[in-house]
Amino acid sequence: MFIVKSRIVEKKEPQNKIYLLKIHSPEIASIIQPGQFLNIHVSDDSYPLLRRPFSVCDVEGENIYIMFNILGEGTRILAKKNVGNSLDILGPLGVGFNLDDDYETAVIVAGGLGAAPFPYVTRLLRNKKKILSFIGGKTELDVITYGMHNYKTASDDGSVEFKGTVIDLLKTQLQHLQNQKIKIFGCGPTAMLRSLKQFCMEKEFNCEVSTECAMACGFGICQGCPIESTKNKDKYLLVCKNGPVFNIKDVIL
Amino acid sequence: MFIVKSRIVEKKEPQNKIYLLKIHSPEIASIIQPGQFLNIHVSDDSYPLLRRPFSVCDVEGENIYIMFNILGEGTRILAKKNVGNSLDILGPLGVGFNLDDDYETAVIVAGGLGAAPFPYVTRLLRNKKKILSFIGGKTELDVITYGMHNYKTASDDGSVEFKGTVIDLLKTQLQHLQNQKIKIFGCGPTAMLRSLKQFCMEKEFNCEVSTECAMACGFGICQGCPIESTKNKDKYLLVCKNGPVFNIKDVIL
Amino acid sequence: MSKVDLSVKIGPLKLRNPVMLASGTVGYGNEISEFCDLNKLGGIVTKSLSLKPRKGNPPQRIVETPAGMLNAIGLANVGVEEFIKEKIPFLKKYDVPLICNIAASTIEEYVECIKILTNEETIKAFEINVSCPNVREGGLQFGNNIKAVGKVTEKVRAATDKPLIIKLSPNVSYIAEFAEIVKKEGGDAVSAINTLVGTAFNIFTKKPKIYNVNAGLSGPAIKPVALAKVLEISRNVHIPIIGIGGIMNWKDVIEFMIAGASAIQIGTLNFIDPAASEKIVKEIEDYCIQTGIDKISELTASYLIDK
Amino acid sequence: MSKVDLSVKIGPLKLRNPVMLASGTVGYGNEISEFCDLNKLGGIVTKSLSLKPRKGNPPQRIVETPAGMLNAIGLANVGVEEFIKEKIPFLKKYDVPLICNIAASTIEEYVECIKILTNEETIKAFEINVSCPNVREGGLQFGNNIKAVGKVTEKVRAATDKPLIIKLSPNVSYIAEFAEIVKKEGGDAVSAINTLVGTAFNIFTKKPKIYNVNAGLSGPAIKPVALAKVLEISRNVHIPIIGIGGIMNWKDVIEFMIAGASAIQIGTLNFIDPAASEKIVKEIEDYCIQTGIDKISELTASYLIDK
Ligand SMILES: Cc1cc2nc3c(=O)[nH]c(=O)nc-3n(C[C@H](O)[C@H](O)[C@H](O)COP(=O)(O)OP(=O)(O)OC[C@H]3O[C@@H](n4cnc5c(N)ncnc54)[C@H](O)[C@@H]3O)c2cc1C
Ligand SMILES: Cc1cc2nc3c(=O)[nH]c(=O)nc-3n(C[C@H](O)[C@H](O)[C@H](O)COP(=O)(O)OP(=O)(O)OC[C@H]3O[C@@H](n4cnc5c(N)ncnc54)[C@H](O)[C@@H]3O)c2cc1C
Ligand SMILES: Cc1cc2nc3c(=O)[nH]c(=O)nc-3n(C[C@H](O)[C@H](O)[C@H](O)COP(=O)(O)O)c2cc1C
Ligand SMILES: Cc1cc2nc3c(=O)[nH]c(=O)nc-3n(C[C@H](O)[C@H](O)[C@H](O)COP(=O)(O)O)c2cc1C
Ligand code: FES
Ligand code: FES
Repeated sequence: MFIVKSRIVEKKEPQNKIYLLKIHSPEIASIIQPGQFLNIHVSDDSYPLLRRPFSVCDVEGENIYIMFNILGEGTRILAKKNVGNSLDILGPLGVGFNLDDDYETAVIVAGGLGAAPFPYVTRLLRNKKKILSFIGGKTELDVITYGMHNYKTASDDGSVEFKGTVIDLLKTQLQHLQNQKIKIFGCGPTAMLRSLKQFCMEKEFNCEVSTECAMACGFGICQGCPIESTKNKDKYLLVCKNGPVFNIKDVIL
Repeated sequence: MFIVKSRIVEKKEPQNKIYLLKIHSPEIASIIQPGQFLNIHVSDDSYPLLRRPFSVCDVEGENIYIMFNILGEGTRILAKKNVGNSLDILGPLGVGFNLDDDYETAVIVAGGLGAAPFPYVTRLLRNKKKILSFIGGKTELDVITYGMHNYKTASDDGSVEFKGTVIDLLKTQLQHLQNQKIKIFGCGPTAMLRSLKQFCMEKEFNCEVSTECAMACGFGICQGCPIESTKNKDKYLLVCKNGPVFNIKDVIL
Repeated sequence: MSKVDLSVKIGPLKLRNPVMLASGTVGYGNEISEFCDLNKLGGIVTKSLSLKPRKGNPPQRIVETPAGMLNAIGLANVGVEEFIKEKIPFLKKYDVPLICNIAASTIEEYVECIKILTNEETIKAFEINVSCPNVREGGLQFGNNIKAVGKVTEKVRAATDKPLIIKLSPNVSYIAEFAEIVKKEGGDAVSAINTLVGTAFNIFTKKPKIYNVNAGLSGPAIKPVALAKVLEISRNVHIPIIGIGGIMNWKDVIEFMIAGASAIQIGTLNFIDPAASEKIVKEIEDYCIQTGIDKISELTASYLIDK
Repeated sequence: MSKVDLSVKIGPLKLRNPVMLASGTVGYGNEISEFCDLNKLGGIVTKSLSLKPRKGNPPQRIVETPAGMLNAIGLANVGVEEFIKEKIPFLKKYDVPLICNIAASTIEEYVECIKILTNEETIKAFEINVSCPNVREGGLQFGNNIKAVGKVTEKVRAATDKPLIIKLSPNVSYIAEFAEIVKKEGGDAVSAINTLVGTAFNIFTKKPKIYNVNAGLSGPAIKPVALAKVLEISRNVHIPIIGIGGIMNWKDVIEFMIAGASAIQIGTLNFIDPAASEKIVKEIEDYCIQTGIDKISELTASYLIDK
């Protein structure tokens, strides 16, 4: 874990209202794992007060990427940053995806901004495993394909290939999935993760998901980010420290 | 009084650590009087919360100028603004200098950033009256001559013409001043205004000064900016509304 | 015609909408009328008036704090006589409910003020400031003392038939107890909250930044506290509440109403954007349209709390 | 060697400097030790411990507010037994005074916790949390009830010889009365303040943003209130005060000391900059050098107030 001032070296809008910042941060780039996150102080002054958590989106040499859309004041300020500005970053944080299990095909399931961690996952797996990606969103605009590989898309309004949720789309491929040794990697809104869980439990698929929770510190000192564990009812897990990536069996969503 | 979003059209540092912003604000430029001020919301968000008051430094066509140095968070943010940025300005506020009395020579007395209102005063008087300016500061760096005419300078450390306070300098010119019909216009730190007052009362000079006070609103609704009146002991005057320019006789400094 | 009914009732007082301007943050309405159309507002509350004019505290009276400000004005005001002579004529020109806020050092002074003012037709209600933390002889002991607040309410109630609002201090252990006694003694509503007691020091001179030492904290910093106080009253006492504290935009207005407020007052925001209140009236109407609310008064205490 | 004597005394407890880390904002020291050298600090206060482990409240536990944050963790903690077994061994490695913060629902539980912990050599003092607003059965009634605070102090005092600090609630009318009873019952010092009670609502769902509804407000927003509480105690009661509330930098530390604090605790800032406290120790030393202060303890209650 470091606290570093890192310079933005590139800024892109890969699609409408989605921002991508490339940040020169050698210390973090050299050790961060896919699914881990950064806690970023978005302004130069003390407003807003708390850091904002963002998944590492990708890593390229000494640079890390984050991807976000504008939700509130913090992301609004972040979206105004330009190449040359510095960001105060705390990271890498949390536990990321375990990419090294015994499986043949990585099945990536992303809903909306849940796509954020997968360009990095894709980069690391591309030459090692087969990849099948399923990407969903409310409309075409919310389907984020940046950095994804071999993907199918779904939207609630049917403006892309498939009309329905990304989990509905996934289900249409069930037969295909059951034919190989797969591991599912999911990230997206809680409702999506819930139905992903149901699907995985039924079909007994191995699945890891990246979860979210309001956070104050991001590294385990505030107890602000509990998530209910399936194994131990007496104690919450912490999203920031025990997660944000969990085996979908281990948490109640 | 207006609340306007006005664009910065020029930014200068006429001398070390002194900032000058030229702001396109036709509504305000057309009516603002010398010695009046603006209350500026320096940031795009709600931090800092309150507006910051600045004297109008000069007016040129549809543009107004402000001059400032970095004191705290508000002026730090302001100093980072660039050409093209907009400022949220409330003004014109308060009562300015009365330049139209019966006098031959305008004697301007400025201490440090107290120089701010005088480029405008100088511009308006230049073709109408004789001007004698006295400018003081702690060191050479604090003696601000921008936009001034026919001036003598003083600094505490003797790094300019005269070593001593600007009031000491003024006193050396006493004989000269007493030979003509003068009106004194002063602005600067309270200590300077106090000794200016003593000087003016003794010599019976007509004098107007621009005063300062911590302000919340700047236009008379918060009662945050009292200044003791010599005429009515039962009631404070308000710096923002009855001032900031007062006849030096009328206020206790 | 507007599709949404924005009108609200605070006991017997009917307002065209829930947005009022708070005492001490609009003087007597004159200056702010240059920025916003008073006729569009729900009401306007005067600076606290006392029987005699008050000079107020010496400077410094104001200091900014993180997301807030401290003030210790010391109740500078023109006094009830001059208010009637000099200020009412201006306010008469407007069709906006005028609420007179009264501050005093003794119960007798409260009653006397009310007696002088109660026949002024322009005045539509009284708000009793029992909670100003900046007056040494008065304010504090009233605001923090439940018996005193009961007594003031009782006596003032006897002196006027106009709607009576008691403005409560947040600097107490259980604000609902104060609302309860106000209700019992015949008050029509409570305003919550006045400022929190705070202070600040200059670390080089070691002197307090504010002449009065203690001052009142207002602004967005205090909004969560104000909301909790409104909720506490709302859950425990059946009395109309006027929510005050840190309102900066229309969302904050809605939040206060959900927490239990029948109407709200805008304070510190007037200093920063004196045109804001008029805009906010429009924006809360938009919210109602957007969320299908016909009568904004339905929002009051509409919180959904599981337990 | 340092030219300035930064050491301070809080009753019998001697600290190498006045900068401590506040309860609930550093867990049990482990994670934060990666960012700052604990051995450079004046002290570290544990998360509130209870007799049995506590699961704490369901999410959402945290929400940001203007210049502050609300939390309702619900005193999630490992309990005293596990603390001794799992956490003390880590903390033993450091040469920093360890202060154990205790929260309980009954006076008996406080006493039992203390009895279990008091023989642990690593523990240098106890801080009794009587003021946590997030536990329904406990906290509130203690913190706002002067007799209960007196009773807790008396009983806990009897159970330990170690320095005893009572952490006071700010949600009361007169905090000095609470400091007074603490002193009377043998407490060595008071900590002021814990969080202010606040809340927040989602205006679209109408639900409270925080599961527990009420939550504790911390951060720079509350600094002026905390300073006023410290000053109130300092002017009225002769007892060492640990100042807490919204400290964001070295200037705030000095301001609290001027207002009456013998030492301070850093809370919310740890979440934003977990390395800050170590830097602050250096910066307050610079301030002392710059202003010619030999012993930082001279700053305590050095306010210059005219009246
Ligand atoms: C581990 C982790 C990884 C994340 N990775 C990404 C990422 O890669 N890209 C991205 O765009 N976002 C990501 N997020 C979410 C991101 O942190 C929030 O969008 C951001 O904090 C919002 O800040 P704001 O100031 O713009 O909005 P705020 O003003 O704080 O909030 C705006 C709205 O968003 C809601 N909100 C705030 N924080 C969260 C949250 N953590 N989860 C859900 N809703 C929230 C608020 O309730 C509010 O309604 C991640 C969150 C976590 C916990
Ligand atoms: C009518 C009027 C006209 C002014 N004109 C100018 C001008 O033309 N140019 C200029 O540079 N400044 C001017 N000032 C002062 C200017 O408003 C302050 O410097 C500014 O508000 C500081 O803001 P800040 O956020 O940078 O500092 P803050 O963080 O607010 O304060 C930094 C330090 O400055 C002190 N300070 C803050 N406000 C004032 C004040 N009003 N008077 C004295 N000390 C203060 C604070 O106590 C603190 O020590 C004027 C003030 C008034 C009242
Ligand atoms: C400068 C100032 C002066 C005030 N004067 C009074 C007053 O005279 N009487 C009163 O009842 N409240 C007074 N208040 C309190 C406000 O009416 C309001 O209760 C408080 O500021 C909280 O609201 P806000 O956060 O929106 O400002 C004053 C507040 C400020 C900031
Ligand atoms: C997330 C969080 C958890 C806290 N938990 C505790 C606690 O367990 N016990 C306690 O006495 N105080 C607790 N506090 C209060 C702090 O110790 C401190 O008194 C308060 O936050 C004010 O200081 P600050 O503004 O610097 O944060 C907690 C504060 C926060 C923000
Ligand atoms: S965010 Fe602080 S413990 Fe997880
Ligand atoms: S600054 Fe508000 S009345 Fe002068």
